[in-house]
Amino acid sequence: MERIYLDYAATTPTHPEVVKAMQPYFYDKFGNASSLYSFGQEAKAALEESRQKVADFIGAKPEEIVFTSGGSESNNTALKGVAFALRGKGNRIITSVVEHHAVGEPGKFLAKEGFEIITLPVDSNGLVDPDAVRKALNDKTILVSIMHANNEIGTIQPITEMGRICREKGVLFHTDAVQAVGHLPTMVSELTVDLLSASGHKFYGPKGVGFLYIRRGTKIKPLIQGGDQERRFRAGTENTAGIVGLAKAVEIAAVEMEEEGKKLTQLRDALIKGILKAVPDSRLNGHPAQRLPNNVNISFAYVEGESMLLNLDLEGIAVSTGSACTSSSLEPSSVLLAIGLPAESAHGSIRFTLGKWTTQAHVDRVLDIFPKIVAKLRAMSPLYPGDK
Amino acid sequence: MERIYLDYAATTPTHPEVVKAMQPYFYDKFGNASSLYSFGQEAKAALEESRQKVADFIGAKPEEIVFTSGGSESNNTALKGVAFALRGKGNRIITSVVEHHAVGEPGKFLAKEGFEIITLPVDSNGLVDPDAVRKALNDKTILVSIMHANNEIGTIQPITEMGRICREKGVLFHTDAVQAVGHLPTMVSELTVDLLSASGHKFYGPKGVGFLYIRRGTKIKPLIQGGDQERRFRAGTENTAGIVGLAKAVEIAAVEMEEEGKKLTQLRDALIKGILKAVPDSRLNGHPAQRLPNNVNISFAYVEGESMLLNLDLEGIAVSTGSACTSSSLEPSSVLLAIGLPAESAHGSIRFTLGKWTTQAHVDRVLDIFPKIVAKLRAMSPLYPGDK
Amino acid sequence: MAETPFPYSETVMDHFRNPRNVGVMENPSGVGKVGNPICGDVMELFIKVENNIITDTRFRTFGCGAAIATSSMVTELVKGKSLEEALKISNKAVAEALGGLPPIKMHCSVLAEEALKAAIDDYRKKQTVK
Amino acid sequence: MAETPFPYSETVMDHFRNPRNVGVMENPSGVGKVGNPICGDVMELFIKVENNIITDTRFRTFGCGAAIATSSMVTELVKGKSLEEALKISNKAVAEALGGLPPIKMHCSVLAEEALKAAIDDYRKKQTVK
Ligand SMILES: Cc1ncc(COP(=O)(O)O)c(C=O)c1O
Ligand SMILES: Cc1ncc(COP(=O)(O)O)c(C=O)c1O
Repeated sequence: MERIYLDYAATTPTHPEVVKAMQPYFYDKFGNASSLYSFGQEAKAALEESRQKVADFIGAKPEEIVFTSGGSESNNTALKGVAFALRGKGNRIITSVVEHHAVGEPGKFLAKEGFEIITLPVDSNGLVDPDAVRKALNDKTILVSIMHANNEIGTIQPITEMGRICREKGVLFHTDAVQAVGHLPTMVSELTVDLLSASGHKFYGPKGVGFLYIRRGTKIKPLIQGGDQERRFRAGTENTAGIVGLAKAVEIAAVEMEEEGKKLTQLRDALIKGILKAVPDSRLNGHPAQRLPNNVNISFAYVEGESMLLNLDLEGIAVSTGSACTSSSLEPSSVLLAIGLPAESAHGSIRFTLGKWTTQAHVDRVLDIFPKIVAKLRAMSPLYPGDK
Repeated sequence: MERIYLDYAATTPTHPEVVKAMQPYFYDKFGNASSLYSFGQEAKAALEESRQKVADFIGAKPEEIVFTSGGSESNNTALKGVAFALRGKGNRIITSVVEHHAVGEPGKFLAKEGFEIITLPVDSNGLVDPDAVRKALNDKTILVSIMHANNEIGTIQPITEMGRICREKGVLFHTDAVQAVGHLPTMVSELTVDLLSASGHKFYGPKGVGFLYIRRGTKIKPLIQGGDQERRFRAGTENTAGIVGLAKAVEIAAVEMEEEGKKLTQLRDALIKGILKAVPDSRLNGHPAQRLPNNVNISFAYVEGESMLLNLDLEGIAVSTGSACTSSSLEPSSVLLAIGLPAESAHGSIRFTLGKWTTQAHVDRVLDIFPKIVAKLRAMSPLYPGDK
Repeated sequence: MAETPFPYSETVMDHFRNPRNVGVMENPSGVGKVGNPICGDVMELFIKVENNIITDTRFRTFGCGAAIATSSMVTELVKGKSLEEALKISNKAVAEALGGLPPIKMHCSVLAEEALKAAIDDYRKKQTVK
Repeated sequence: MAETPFPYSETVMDHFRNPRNVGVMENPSGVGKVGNPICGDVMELFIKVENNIITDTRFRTFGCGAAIATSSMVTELVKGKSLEEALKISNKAVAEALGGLPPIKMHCSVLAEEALKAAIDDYRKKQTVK
């Protein structure tokens, strides 16, 4: 049985070319990039070349790129870093109800440390209203953090609009672009952001490496303090192999992203249309158009997500769900609740996320198998009113 | 010209077996370890197997091991994590003047946040006096953090003795064991520590991955907050390949560490004896016996470190120095100053650190070349009084 | 493909794939319905009782893999048992019969126990009413 | 081995490897000694002046690669120059002649400039005393 992976938003395979690019930096060119002798300088050269590639990709200067261990670290650095650096200036931080936990949890921590966290709502498509951002700004506001594209429902926020409002008011603006970088254009000047988080493994780079764009002049307290690496924004011996891999992923994205986006949009729409047609009582979650090219998130009445996921897995198809049953919190997805879904529908949601190696055949197979799975589960559901 | 790497304390090459062990987790078994379907579960299995190996190696339980991005993150998590978790209980943190910056800098940050940081001195061998720890403890003390082995001068601290004092008084004890793990026995029950930091690339594992041992029941605020990974002690998609590599490094260390230590001690002593004999006005820094098996740190009067390092590099030999000239701070090594070295001697120090692939031939070559380099530089030094 | 795709035992997976006694029972002696769609699981258990013995069972479940497997298992476990014996079946017994459950799924076995108790309760209430 | 082992230009490395005019001068016209061993660099510059022209130079330096290279370069640059011309040689000119220096090493070129000035000063003082 061919396994079909449709959870690219959770993580992507590391591109074989990325893996290849990393290899010399394990044993041959293994030096510490902070060392002055030749072993160190060849690592340093690779590091700075990688920084240049990443900077070019998002229209930044190399010195504005700080390599991190991934999206969560980037987000934590942005939030806590600005909070502790600007504590004297103000204490209000504005964010949204659909942020990833790696923004939400630092927010909770900061709330305990005396910061005021304003969590903006979203509409039924998952959009934050730029006007709500404007209204929430006051002279105590030190940071606005709104994600670029949502990891669950794929909704793309009007970042540029919000960025301009913040820039105008002189308030720092961070965007968690972990789901966007490598998939959508993310030029920082266009987005008008001061801070931008990304994670390698979400776009065919290695896990355990990401970056944070920090606009020149932005005040930030480093999260990981110690040595002089990364212009003192992030201590720790540089993960040269990982960083070279990340840069390779960026290089590949620069070439393939646009075409891939078109292909995935087609496959995505075929999958959405096919499922909504074949499965009654199903509804698409997230914005119908302003959504990631690879994201399909659908709720199915009367059935629970994990049981669908599990049946798909038995057929070799990997997906994800917003059901409580797959999280340790036993709460269904807060994003789905935030767009107004009743809890039982949130429990009955499935996210298919497509990627570089997804084909029409994969979509066809899902369309063949999945309706049967739902039908089987509905037949044993006490909530199901029967075929109408 | 054969390159001779004698800076294993800065970073080690990733062991070829480690590199090999990592490969399947890039493209084939790339799943997100938090995912429930088979792609995720095979990553999860690798992760938990790795955790078990690491736990076994230091005599801990698997649930006491938290994987991080390296030594700096581990140290920051330990210090800030305990500080923010126990802020209600007290505000004194005791550490030493020879700690790595990845302890010292978080200490400075915490001092600004209202914590009282006590920095204990060391003797001329670099040892912290356990009695000084005892005396510094008061009822406001929430944490003691003393490094296991020093990265510059190799001095090994009496961790067990200090650990027992802290345990007796009910104060948490952290040790930065980044230079010790994989090189010295580091059983946590013997050391009597509550927290222990390690970094993969210091013992032939990959860069960008490390761990923090957190003794069961220890209260700590995570540094990187977000998802439910690592039992909520550390958010972020797990770097499966890196973690598997780290575990492989631990496995190799378990087998080879003891023999390697013996071999390195011999080579180390041959190098120390040879240099002290061949180069007048040179002195060994650090403890003569209680030192890392691979560490040689010697000061040479009348000459500056970088110029020695550079001359060695021209001969293909990689070493490190405590001279200001190689750091961006323009201060010489604070560790060398702490053991009472005058600044000019600190500037004239060279650290040779040996490792798995160091041979007697390497030592011989250094002993052949290095005295000539010192002589050449002394001949052009205005400080040099001439041959006596 | 990995041997065990899910953090579930083989027995759980077997009952999930091929749940026993699924469906609605015509004229049941007792019905128990527990859980809440808001929490993500609802179980409906039907029993047929003859001479104080549970002779037949059916269930319908809205819920995760563990919820379906525990429902299936409990319907198997009680068949042929007296009501008193059936009431002694604890959630742990259900979980054990399934070869164990992940900790965060133990509540599913509790639900199965509760569904059974509710069904027996329902049967007894109907008896007293008569 | 990497092409450029150090973050130094080829010219810096050349002057570091083969420093020009190293040593002590017998009966110098002027000597300048600047820097501090505590800070990690000391330069001693000797000049021979004839008819207001620097005809010969020597130096000794305790310091890093850049310190040695800048000393060497400055001794080359001033040879054959009048004192007035020599005084116009700025630290930037020394750094430029070396093909540039890393930012944290620019202070070494400052030291070289200062050593030269001190040597010329010393020469001039000796002249007035005479
Ligand atoms: C003693 C000590 N602690 C902490 C660190 C930091 O480790 P890393 O660079 O892996 O973050 C190092 C090495 O740089 C070290 O030698
Ligand atoms: C939107 C978003 N932000 C942050 C993260 C965290 O990234 P990482 O797991 O690489 O730390 C993720 C993915 O998990 C994400 O989807």
